[in-house]
Amino acid sequence: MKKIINDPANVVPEMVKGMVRSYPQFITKIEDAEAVMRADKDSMTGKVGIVSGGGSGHEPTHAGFVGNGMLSAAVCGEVFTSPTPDQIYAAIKAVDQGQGVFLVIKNYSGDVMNFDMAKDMADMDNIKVKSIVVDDDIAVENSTFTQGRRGVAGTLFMHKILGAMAQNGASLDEIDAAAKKVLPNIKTIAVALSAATNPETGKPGFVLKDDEIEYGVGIHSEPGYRREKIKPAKDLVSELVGKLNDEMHLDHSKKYAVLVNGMGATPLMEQFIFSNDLLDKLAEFDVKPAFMKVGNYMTSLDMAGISLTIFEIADEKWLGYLNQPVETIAW
Amino acid sequence: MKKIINDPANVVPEMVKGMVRSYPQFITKIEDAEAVMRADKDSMTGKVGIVSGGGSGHEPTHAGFVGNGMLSAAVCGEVFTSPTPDQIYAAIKAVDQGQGVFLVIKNYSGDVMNFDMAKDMADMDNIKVKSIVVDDDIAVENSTFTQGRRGVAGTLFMHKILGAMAQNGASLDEIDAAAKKVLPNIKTIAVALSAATNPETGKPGFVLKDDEIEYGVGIHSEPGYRREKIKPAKDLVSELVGKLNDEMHLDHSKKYAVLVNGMGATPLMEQFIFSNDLLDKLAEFDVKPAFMKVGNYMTSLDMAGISLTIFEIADEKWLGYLNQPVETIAW
Amino acid sequence: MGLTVNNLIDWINNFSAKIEQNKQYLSDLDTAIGDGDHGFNMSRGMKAVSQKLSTKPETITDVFKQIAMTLISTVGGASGPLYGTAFLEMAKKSATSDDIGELLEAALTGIKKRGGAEPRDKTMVDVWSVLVPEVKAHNLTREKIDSAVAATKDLVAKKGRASYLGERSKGHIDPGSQSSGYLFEALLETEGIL
Amino acid sequence: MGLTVNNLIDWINNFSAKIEQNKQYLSDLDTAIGDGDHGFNMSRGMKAVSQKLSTKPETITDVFKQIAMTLISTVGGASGPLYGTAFLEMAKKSATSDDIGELLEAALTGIKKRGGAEPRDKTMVDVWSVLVPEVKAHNLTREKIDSAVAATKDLVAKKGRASYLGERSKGHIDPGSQSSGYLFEALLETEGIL
Ligand SMILES: Nc1ncnc2c1ncn2[C@@H]1O[C@H](COP(=O)(O)OP(=O)(O)O)[C@@H](O)[C@H]1O
Ligand SMILES: Nc1ncnc2c1ncn2[C@@H]1O[C@H](COP(=O)(O)OP(=O)(O)O)[C@@H](O)[C@H]1O
Ligand SMILES: [Mg+2]
Ligand SMILES: [Mg+2]
Ligand SMILES: [Mg+2]
Ligand SMILES: [Mg+2]
Repeated sequence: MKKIINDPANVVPEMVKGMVRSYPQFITKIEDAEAVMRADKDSMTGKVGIVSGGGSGHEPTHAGFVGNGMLSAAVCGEVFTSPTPDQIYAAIKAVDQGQGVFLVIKNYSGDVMNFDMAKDMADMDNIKVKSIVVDDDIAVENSTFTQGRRGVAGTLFMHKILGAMAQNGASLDEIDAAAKKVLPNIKTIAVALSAATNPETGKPGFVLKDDEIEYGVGIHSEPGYRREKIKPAKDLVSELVGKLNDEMHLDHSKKYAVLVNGMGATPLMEQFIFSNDLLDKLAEFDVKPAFMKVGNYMTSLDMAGISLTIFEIADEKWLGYLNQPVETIAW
Repeated sequence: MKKIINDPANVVPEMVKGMVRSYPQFITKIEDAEAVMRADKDSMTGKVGIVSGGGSGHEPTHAGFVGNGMLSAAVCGEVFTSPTPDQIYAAIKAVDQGQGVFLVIKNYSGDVMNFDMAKDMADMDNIKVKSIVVDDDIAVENSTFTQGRRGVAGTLFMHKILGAMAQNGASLDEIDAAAKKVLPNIKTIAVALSAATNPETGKPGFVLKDDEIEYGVGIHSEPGYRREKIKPAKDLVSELVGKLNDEMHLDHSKKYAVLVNGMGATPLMEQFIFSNDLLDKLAEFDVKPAFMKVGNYMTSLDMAGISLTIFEIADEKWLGYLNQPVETIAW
Repeated sequence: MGLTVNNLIDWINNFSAKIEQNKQYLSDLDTAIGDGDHGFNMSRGMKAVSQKLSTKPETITDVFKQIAMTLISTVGGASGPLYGTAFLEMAKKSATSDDIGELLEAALTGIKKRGGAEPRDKTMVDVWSVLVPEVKAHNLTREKIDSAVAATKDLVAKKGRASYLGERSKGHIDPGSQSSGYLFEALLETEGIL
Repeated sequence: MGLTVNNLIDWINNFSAKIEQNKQYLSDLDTAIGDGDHGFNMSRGMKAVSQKLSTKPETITDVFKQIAMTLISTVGGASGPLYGTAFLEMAKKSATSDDIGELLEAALTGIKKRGGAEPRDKTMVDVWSVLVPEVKAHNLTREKIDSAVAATKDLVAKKGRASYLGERSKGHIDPGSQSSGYLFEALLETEGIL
């Protein structure tokens, strides 16, 4: 493992310090917590707070999306480990303006439980808290008897829409209702060329041969649904769009937002080649995205690969929220 | 070599198509050339054009910085190979508004010669063209008898400043004078953990052992000045800042802009840990950057490593230009 | 016989030592069907707990509370809130009872409520739900602990990170069940509680 | 004896064949002291040239112009403008001369002007500046070509990408000199020009 770090045990606090010191115009550290909030506190006055977070290693998510028009605060757990309730609670408390706080949680046992406990703590303090659990990763079978699906890159769209609404003065209940409406419209699926190496364990999550890829991996190097020989970009696009279409039935009369997300070590060149093939494939369905982003947004340390998110814009207002300007490090 | 591509011979045209199709609000393809220009042509009316370019593989540079307030056009050569004069000329011609065009060239034999030939072609067409050759990489000895220093990540600051000036209506001569004044104030130095693999050759430019790093590498995997065992981030910062300080003599009474640039495969987490140590090190010189950016701006495909650029803001107006809003894919 | 501040602290320090000793093994189990951090998570938490308990609290309730708060605020992940909740429930129950069986039963109820897992979901609930009745019946043995942990091997995970693997989670011991096994082993080895 | 459209095209097609055959070798030379693309760059360009020349131009000048424009617009990098300029200068000169020595001399002047390199800078200029006088003196031989190319090995590069290596550029043949060697070899092998 070759990494530009000091002590593996300190990567998160050092990274958080590096972020707030490099971008003091956008974010500031929350005292006694590995968490950041907007530097421009006035932008939050009288508004509902939007708080997100989870394990670290997905940069620029989450701290890179804190700023005017998007998140109010982000909590940074240990690498690939959900943050503890006291940290989440500190973020809730720091941004609450009396209008309540909305939590965006990704569907992992740890995140769900830790955010729930933080909510209990906020309740005791009479801070109104509501939340949504994002579960956009269609690689996993859906079932009410199991943990269900993971929350991955599609969370970016949830952050953007709720952040814009909060900025525009929406109430906690309005945000809660919108989140519930947005959720089933976001679907994501990924393909990996290599796994991430966690600085603490020093080992990759799985090992692929020099000519192997794996479909359906998660953002913590959870294994996927199929391993096979590397294929041309076109064929990867076919596989991923096929899976998404099975779920959401692409329809030319509907509007879609698309996120082509690099997992960390995959060059933009490859992401744009993938995007070119993707737009060809979508054209076969007579679909042209109304909104599109390509780049490293929800990474998995040094994993190589791409995830593809398609978000059906079921409400015309959402497109406006996606396009609303923000002041963040990374949007 | 495992890459998300189709045919190695087509990576550049497919990438360019992917970029303009993904971000039609910012850029559009120049006909019959692997080059892009601003989608919002009105934003260029009556303004000097700023054209940059070079080999591909450095994304988001150059096309990611085309847009209102920054570049007018960017020419995309084959991977790590400078573009041909006809392509550069096509870009010059596409953006000229009668006010002349300014070329930003990075100091490589190929770039200098191809851009020169394009300039000759424009001359014949009575388009006024001036240019600057950026040579910010201090890893290479400076000498008037040799090719001199390479142009690397610091070029980003040149793009931004000239782009802002052009947008504000500066003349070709004013831009030329500013470019000459900016140039000696930009210095860059890099450290690599691994080299890039060119899709066409399928081989990495050099091979480092599992515990080795190399200081002073270029953005096409040109070898650097010293190879040694991996060190903590703090020590890498010391080496790079030491080299830069030898060149530019950091001075607390001066203002600086800083770019911590990921080479492609290095996670943001590591870049921010590096930034944290960097800010500590600069504090030893009583220096606090007046402007800072951290992220993948001038990459080298899948190379792992970081380059550090320090830019002395010798003219107060430059800080304003750096902060002036732009509409691009990647600034 | 009975729970005291002293033997409670002994139990927990013994648990902490077992975690430290098996940190890598727990993470290896987690690499197979999770994200490879369970050993590191538990080690970070239990080191902090032992550190905290070096200043001895006054009452059994205070000890449980101290453990709970420390685990909740240092472990993170899935195991943090689960172990944290377990000790928090024991703290609450200890106000009215000092029977270890009753305390552990309250802990199990808390774990099930917090995580929503039931027996045979291949989580720590499997080990707890088999062993708590044994404690209550004064029948806890090393064999029973080992077999409760081993029994998680053939299950298909329904909760936690391993559930994403579906059928492929079979054939691996659940890491949280293994660490829970160490908790019961440590209890068995501590004089005077059972 | 003398340059004709036919033997000029033969020469260039022979050069093209040599480039194709040694594409990997040229790129390997470039990997050692450059960026590993010289063989690919030249191959891309010369393939396009041969393709273009399959429709035979009318005059020698037209052939040279065709080659120049094709190389300039397909090769890129450093070698594109240099070879392009060489053939462009030969095109210009061919209006007033059909002496191959004079044409090559004009090409060399163009290369030096375009790239600013002088002999002993470890560039293609080294091979051209040794071999052009030999052509003029009707003394070009295979041995002289080989030794001109080999002589670049011990030089320290002052121009081009290899110059960034300083002293470490020693011990490697300059790739552009090697490809230029093939151009002169092809000339030597073509009946009727020299
Ligand atoms: N919902 C749940 N209910 C009970 N136990 C659970 C649940 N989810 C996970 N676990 C337990 O937690 C263990 C994993 O803990 P750990 O690796 O520390 O957290 P994470 O899965 O967040 O990385 C699993 O082995 C399992 O025993
Ligand atoms: N300034 C120059 N003058 C003459 N020849 C040069 C100059 N710069 C480079 N060359 C030649 O070009 C060759 C490299 O060409 P190539 O690899 O195709 O381009 P690049 O260096 O841009 O990758 C060198 O081996 C050298 O012979
Ligand atoms: Mg974890
Ligand atoms: Mg090249
Ligand atoms: Mg785990
Ligand atoms: Mg080359």
